[in-house]
Amino acid sequence: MSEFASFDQPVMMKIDKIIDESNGTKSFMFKYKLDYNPGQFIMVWLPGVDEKPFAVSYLGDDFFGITVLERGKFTKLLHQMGPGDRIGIRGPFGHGYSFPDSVKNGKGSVCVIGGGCGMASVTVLIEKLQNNNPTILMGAATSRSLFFKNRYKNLTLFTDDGSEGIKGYPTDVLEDLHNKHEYDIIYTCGPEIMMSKVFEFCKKHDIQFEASLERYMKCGIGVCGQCVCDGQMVCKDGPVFDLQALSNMNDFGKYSLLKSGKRVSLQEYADWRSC
Amino acid sequence: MSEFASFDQPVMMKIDKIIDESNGTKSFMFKYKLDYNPGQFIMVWLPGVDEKPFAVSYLGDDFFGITVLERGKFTKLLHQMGPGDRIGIRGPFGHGYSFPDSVKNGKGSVCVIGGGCGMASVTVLIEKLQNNNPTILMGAATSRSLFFKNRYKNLTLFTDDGSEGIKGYPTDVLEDLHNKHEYDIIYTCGPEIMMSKVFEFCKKHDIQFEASLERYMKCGIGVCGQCVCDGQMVCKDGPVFDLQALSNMNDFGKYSLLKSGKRVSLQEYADWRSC
Amino acid sequence: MTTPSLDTNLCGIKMSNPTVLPSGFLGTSKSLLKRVADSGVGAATIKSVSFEAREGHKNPTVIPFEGGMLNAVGYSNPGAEETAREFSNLKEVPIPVIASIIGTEPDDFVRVVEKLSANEFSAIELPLSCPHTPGFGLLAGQGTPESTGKIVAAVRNASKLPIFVKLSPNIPEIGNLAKAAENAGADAITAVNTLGPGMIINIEARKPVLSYKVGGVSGQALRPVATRCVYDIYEAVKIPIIGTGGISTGRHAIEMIMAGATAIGVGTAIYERGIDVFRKICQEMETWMSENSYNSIHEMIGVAHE
Amino acid sequence: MTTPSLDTNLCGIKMSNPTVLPSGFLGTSKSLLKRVADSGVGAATIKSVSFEAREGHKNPTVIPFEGGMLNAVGYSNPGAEETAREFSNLKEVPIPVIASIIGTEPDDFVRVVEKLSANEFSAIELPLSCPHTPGFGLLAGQGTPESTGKIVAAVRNASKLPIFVKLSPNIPEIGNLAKAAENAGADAITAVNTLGPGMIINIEARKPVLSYKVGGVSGQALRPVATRCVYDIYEAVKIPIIGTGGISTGRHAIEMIMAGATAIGVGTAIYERGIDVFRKICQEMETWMSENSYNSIHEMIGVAHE
Ligand SMILES: Cc1cc2nc3c(=O)[nH]c(=O)nc-3n(C[C@H](O)[C@H](O)[C@H](O)COP(=O)(O)OP(=O)(O)OC[C@H]3O[C@@H](n4cnc5c(N)ncnc54)[C@H](O)[C@@H]3O)c2cc1C
Ligand SMILES: Cc1cc2nc3c(=O)[nH]c(=O)nc-3n(C[C@H](O)[C@H](O)[C@H](O)COP(=O)(O)OP(=O)(O)OC[C@H]3O[C@@H](n4cnc5c(N)ncnc54)[C@H](O)[C@@H]3O)c2cc1C
Ligand SMILES: Cc1cc2nc3c(=O)[nH]c(=O)nc-3n(C[C@H](O)[C@H](O)[C@H](O)COP(=O)(O)O)c2cc1C
Ligand SMILES: Cc1cc2nc3c(=O)[nH]c(=O)nc-3n(C[C@H](O)[C@H](O)[C@H](O)COP(=O)(O)O)c2cc1C
Ligand code: FES
Ligand code: FES
Repeated sequence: MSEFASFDQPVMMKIDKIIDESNGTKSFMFKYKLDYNPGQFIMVWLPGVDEKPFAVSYLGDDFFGITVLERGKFTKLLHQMGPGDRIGIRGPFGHGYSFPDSVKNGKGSVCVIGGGCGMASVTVLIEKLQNNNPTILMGAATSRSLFFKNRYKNLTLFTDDGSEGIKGYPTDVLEDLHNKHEYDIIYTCGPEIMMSKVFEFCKKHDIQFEASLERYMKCGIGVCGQCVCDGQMVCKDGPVFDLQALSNMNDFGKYSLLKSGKRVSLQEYADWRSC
Repeated sequence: MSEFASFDQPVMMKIDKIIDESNGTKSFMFKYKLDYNPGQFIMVWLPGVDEKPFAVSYLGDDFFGITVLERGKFTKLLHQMGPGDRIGIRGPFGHGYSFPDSVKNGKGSVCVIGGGCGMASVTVLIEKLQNNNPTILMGAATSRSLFFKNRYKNLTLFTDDGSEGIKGYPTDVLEDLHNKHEYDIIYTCGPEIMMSKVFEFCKKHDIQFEASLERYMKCGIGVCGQCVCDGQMVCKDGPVFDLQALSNMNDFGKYSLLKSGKRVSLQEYADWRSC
Repeated sequence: MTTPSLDTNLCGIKMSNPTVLPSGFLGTSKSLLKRVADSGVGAATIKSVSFEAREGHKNPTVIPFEGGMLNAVGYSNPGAEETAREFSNLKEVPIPVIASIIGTEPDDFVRVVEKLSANEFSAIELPLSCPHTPGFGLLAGQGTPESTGKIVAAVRNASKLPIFVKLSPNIPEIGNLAKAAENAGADAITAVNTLGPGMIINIEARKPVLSYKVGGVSGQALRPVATRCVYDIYEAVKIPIIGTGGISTGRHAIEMIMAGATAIGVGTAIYERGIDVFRKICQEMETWMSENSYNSIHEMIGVAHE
Repeated sequence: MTTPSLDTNLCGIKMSNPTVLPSGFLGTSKSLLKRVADSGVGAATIKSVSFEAREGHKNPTVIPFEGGMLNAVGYSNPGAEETAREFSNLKEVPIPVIASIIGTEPDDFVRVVEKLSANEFSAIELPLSCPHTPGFGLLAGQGTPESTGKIVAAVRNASKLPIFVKLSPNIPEIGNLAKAAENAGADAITAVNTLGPGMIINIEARKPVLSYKVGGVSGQALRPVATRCVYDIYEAVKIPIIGTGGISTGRHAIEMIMAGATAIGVGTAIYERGIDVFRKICQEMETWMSENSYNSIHEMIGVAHE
């Protein structure tokens, strides 16, 4: 069952097991080998329904998993599936996080910030950075939507409403943490408004920075132009971009394309995506 | 100019030089590497004219040549070409002569018999068998159509009309030669009537035997069925067959297909081919 | 787990597996049909035969490219009388053999059918769909419902054998055409013939490679279009379909069956995988079927429509 | 030896090389047009735009296969007004930009043309040939000489820009259709749009992979058919042709030019060779041209007809 490692067309994979991560969030585990670099994404196909991009949140030599928050019709159907059911997976696609010399072999001071279900995209990264003993910050709107909170011990939780962990945003404490740890690099995935705050912070303090962007995707392979962010195709050139690249992307933190291709504010985009 | 070694589609190759082999026979030399085993064939394309199979008669690390008797419209046009002109070549195709253990490393007694322009098909073979010091017999209708007569020193010539060498057929002397040399294997390419005589001789004396058959070809790649000889595709399974295979081929020495696919006697086939 | 069965029943013709040798591949002689039978094919079609002998187009007539193959053989064949002679005593071939018959007018088809009436063919195939031979198929206007209906009706009158009508992938409303064939008495649809035509130019020669300049496209380039044609035809008619076009693996064969095919043609893949391709495809189908709990071909036909 | 020139003049539009980004690839925003220009393309076409915004079909909409790609994006676009806004100030893009305009009735096309009239497009392309979007192209009956003539005439009245008409490879008599476009006032023919449609079924899912089930075939599977279409059109009309379909190397580009194309579209090859494919193709063309003693594109156009 593990003869594949990456695929152009969807491969129907049996769900091996399902983990309840939190109320409304489930992880789906597959016994397949996947040649995956943290930050890349896969396209998940429910035949007859739709196809959407997801990050890989669990990765081993012969298994992997994704973590999905129930939000709309697609994720609802996914949440109704059980072990033994099959879903289509193609990928992995895009470029993941990079590991500059400054963080290699456990040297270098690292901070990872996950926001909302963007946390799913940073877990495999965190595990790869284990020897760096990174600062891990995780934020969510409320206690209910926090997941992976027990996966790492050195983890600081934030909720907007204070229902768990510290009340507020992970970005609130960055200044203090950086004074203490003198970060060489900060990695982040989460709402773009959060990521752009971290971006500004890194720019100001001359810290290396990598962020994983989210755009509505169609082809996933760099031909259709749907996922464009200022001349960059998020599916192919990204989804991870560094400080340098993001500095040239005026749309970052501001605009995204609806399914029709209409370029709108991130707020309007988020409203459309959430339904 | 030598980046190719075998090709599905015709590659236009510049004629490097032309050798006059005899009155009516020319060799065309090309400065290209060709991954060729003796007995295989290539398809030669004259754009806008036709495409025909030929054996390779000269072979080096970065050159090869074919030898062509002027017979009809196609070979006439080919004979009119000069150095620098380009012709299309695809291949090589088919299976060539094999080298059983009995003839490896220069041990083993070998006889090679070429008849008519079948001689073009055995030259690369003869060179590969150099260490075996093979008996070489060459036959032609008349002195004019003999070529390669000076290419090998240990060579016995025959003409039907006695205009050069011994008057008669190479097969006339086989019995005597075999008594003296006790051949392990006889290779031959020439008119099928000649080859079937050698075949009978080898069968009777239990000598290994390989012959290169000629059939009218279309695809050259084993799909169209035009070159069939009793369930075998000469272009793909052959053109070289051994004694065992030929024993199961009732059409060998008897029938061949015209361009329409009509199965006729070899005589009727030869009459059609020669015009 | 029991081995799944590949047994196929194609309008009464019993086959040990669904693979069919399509017309134009190796079907020039009885000896080659035996060879193909030894290679595991379920049924075989002879090279298309016209009443008179034809030499076809000049070489090059067949040329591979990255997406499959281009051909303009031009229906070379020895004519009906010679064909009757070559394929006498068909019992020697241990599989069903299909006669592919071509002509310009309905009468031409009937004359060939009559010449072959003493041979033991299992079915008659009418390729009304060649895209590159003047006087035949699309170039003779045979790709319309009217013309197809007329030819099928004429042959229906002249023979009791099952009639397969072979359609072109170039026809936009292929379902309507299949329906016309069914209404006129066809027993099965072969879908599809080659696509296009296409052209390959050698840029050093500044000339098309095929002597006829253009040729029909077969092989993997054709496969998605062929699959869609079978899918459309399956929704339009009740008679079985021989799905043909670009099949070279067991997965491709099953895909075509799920689109609606009862049997599947395998031609160009002979070049890619050798004459043993039939046995290989059958083995791949068996393996997949047992891994996925299918017991018979029948359970898979048309399931992509559910 | 002097470097050969790739300069191309396409009905008055000056291009530094003959490569064109076809509609539907990356043409969603001005920023991407700049990126493609940086990658060496000669001219670029925007994603087809209708008067009203369209979301297109559901995912999956694009799927690669061994012979190229299948797509049924379904003409998603933000509508004419948004498009006029996105592509304002086109001077920022250092190459000619072509507006691809779609509609159902002739009037629909005209309304879009009017909305875009203030933008600095270099030409208008009318794709009357999509095989998989209800209400447009072939599914709206636009692939006939009559319908093509009407739409071109209406747009001719509404704009002074050069008009390119994009044809389908599915049309048997493609020369006649090109002729009808020329007679109605078209300035160039884009040949071709995607083929088929085709279908790919996932056999474990027992379902077509594309949500729309069928999609147009592009890439190498399409190339020989596209080349033949360009060859046929070249014999039928005097206006230049943008040859499109499966081109991914300099050799392919030259083949298409020898068939009769003045410029060449490169779409699916972006997937195979990356966005730099335009620069790569141009380099390969230059190398081949100097080795074979051609100095300009012009010397090669249509020479396969000699
Ligand atoms: C590469 C990639 C992979 C993805 N993979 C997955 C996946 O595997 N599974 C999945 O379900 N989704 C995935 N997504 C979707 C993506 O994570 C979500 O769309 C996005 O994070 C919003 O999620 P949400 O609605 O839960 O966030 P929200 O609930 O809107 O916000 C989450 C948290 O972000 C922080 N935040 C929000 N606003 C601000 C602000 N103004 N300033 C500072 N901090 C703020 C807060 O801590 C907040 O609690 C992926 C996205 C990307 C880019
Ligand atoms: C693999 C292959 C490659 C080929 N390559 C070439 C090629 O490179 N160039 C080319 O021009 N052609 C080629 N041919 C064509 C082929 O050699 C000729 O079609 C065939 O040999 C007849 O040639 P001919 O007309 O010159 O022979 P003929 O002149 O008919 O006969 C030649 C000689 O064969 C012997 N012979 C003839 N009849 C008998 C008999 N009854 N008994 C005993 N001996 C007899 C005699 O010595 C006679 O002189 C090839 C054929 C094959 C199979
Ligand atoms: C070399 C060649 C010859 C063919 N000759 C015929 C023919 O005589 N009659 C016919 O009906 N189809 C003919 N065809 C079409 C095939 O039967 C078949 O429909 C087509 O090749 C698609 O199948 P494939 O992709 O498996 O090859 C020919 C195809 C090729 C490549
Ligand atoms: C994903 C995708 C989207 C396309 N969208 C359009 C479109 O909106 N308008 C159009 O005229 N053609 C569209 N096409 C067709 C292309 O413009 C082009 O004609 C075709 O792909 C053949 O070229 P290629 O083989 O180089 O890709 C699309 C093709 C693809 C693959
Ligand atoms: S989703 Fe198509 S280019 Fe990124
Ligand atoms: S020439 Fe076609 S099979 Fe041999």
